[in-house]
Amino acid sequence: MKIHVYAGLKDYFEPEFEVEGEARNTDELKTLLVAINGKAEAMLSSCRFAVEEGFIDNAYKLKSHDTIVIIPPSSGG
Amino acid sequence: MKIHVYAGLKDYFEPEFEVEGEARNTDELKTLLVAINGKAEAMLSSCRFAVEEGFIDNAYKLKSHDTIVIIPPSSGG
Amino acid sequence: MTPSSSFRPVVEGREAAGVARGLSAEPIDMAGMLAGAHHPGAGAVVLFSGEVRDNNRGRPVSFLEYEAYRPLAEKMIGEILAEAKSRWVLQTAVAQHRTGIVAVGDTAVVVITASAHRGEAYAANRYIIDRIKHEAPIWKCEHYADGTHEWGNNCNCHAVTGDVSKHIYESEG
Amino acid sequence: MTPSSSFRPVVEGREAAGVARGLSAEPIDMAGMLAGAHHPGAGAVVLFSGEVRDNNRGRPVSFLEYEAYRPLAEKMIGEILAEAKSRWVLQTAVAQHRTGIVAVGDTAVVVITASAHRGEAYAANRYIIDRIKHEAPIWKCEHYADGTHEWGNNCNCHAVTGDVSKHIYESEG
Repeated sequence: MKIHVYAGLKDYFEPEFEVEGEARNTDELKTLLVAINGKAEAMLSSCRFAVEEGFIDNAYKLKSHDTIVIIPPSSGG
Repeated sequence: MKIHVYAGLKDYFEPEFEVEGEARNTDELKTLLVAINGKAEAMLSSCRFAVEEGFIDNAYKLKSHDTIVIIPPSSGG
Repeated sequence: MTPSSSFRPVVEGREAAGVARGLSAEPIDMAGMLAGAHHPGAGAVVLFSGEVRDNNRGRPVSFLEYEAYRPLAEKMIGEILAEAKSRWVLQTAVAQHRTGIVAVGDTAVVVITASAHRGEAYAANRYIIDRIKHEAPIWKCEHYADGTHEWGNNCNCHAVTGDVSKHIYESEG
Repeated sequence: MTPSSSFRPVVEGREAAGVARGLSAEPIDMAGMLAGAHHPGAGAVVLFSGEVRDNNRGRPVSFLEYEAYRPLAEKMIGEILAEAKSRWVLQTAVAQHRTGIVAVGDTAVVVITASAHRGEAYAANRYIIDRIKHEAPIWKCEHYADGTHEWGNNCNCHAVTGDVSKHIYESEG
């Protein structure tokens, strides 16, 4: 499964990388990512996930060929 | 006493003219002006009065050398 | 000082443009005003442009004509800008209102505000244009496509407030 | 379609400027956008420019860098503009957000709205910028005068709402 991260998440992960291991939904993916870098846990809890141009939630069934985009909070204020 | 009028009041009076007769305050001036052109009465009731750069109210004592500016409601909206 | 020299409406002379003081007999240089509004401490710039519409309540309009009682209009625009600066922390607060003939689609009045954050810049901008439109002695004459003209479409707040000096501002409603 | 070609952030290529679709890797032509916003049926044009401040909570800033997840950011900006047009009668609703390096005093984002009356133009403008800032996947990195940099200063609504998709808009408060 390919992962793309942006902004502050690049302090914890490569911008683009592959995760090995089983992740059926975004909660399980978060667990895999925290296993890679535990310091990202707080930030990951405020992130949304997207596949292509659409947000996904935990009900979305991740597919092995998906590219998952992890989206931190926007620039805000 | 010199009078200057603007905008819609120019449909009833010359832009600049002199009034003869006694007017100690703006209420008395309105009465004089309605005597000149009774059709202006409704519009005059919504106007403010100024001398030079300041608004005046009915408490202001008109002087014979004053130039009174009559100010219809602003462009609004 | 004679009334005929001191009380002429601004439309009568080019020398009366008074750009720096809030009234302009010439087209407003909106891009220039906007370029001048940047400030390193301002994160938000808001510009309002009041433009001439091609109709008034469905009647086709050819152009508008604005007249001002210049000394008082300039004084009041200055006071309104100063009041806005006292209510909000603004790096910029400027306004220009046209006098004379303004074509359909052209700008009759511009207000620019700049502040650290956008809430203040929007609120101050709205405050300034509302007060200028309701209070400054500036009037518009609609010139219609059929050749007639009409002064008016004016502030009518006094019909509700019972006082020609008391206004109702939609933004405070 | 490989991820490496489809998911590159817009900052990486000039071809990705996407001006017509809400993101621009090049300086925003604010005067040009404003000139294009006139409409004979619009009496009110409101422009918002979000500009780079020289400090962030007192720390001197050298410049900002904006990154976007382009396909979703462009789609969301388009949807936000469409939603504004469904809520208010607008002759114009356009927005452009910069990506890449933006200098102090330069424009990071522009929103222009035009409507018959000013109430709608202000409200729609504020709605659009609030939603873009809180919701569109665009991030800023503050580059400080001391050489350090920091991603962040981000929307923190989820700390209050408990939901990363639920935001609090000051303008609705």
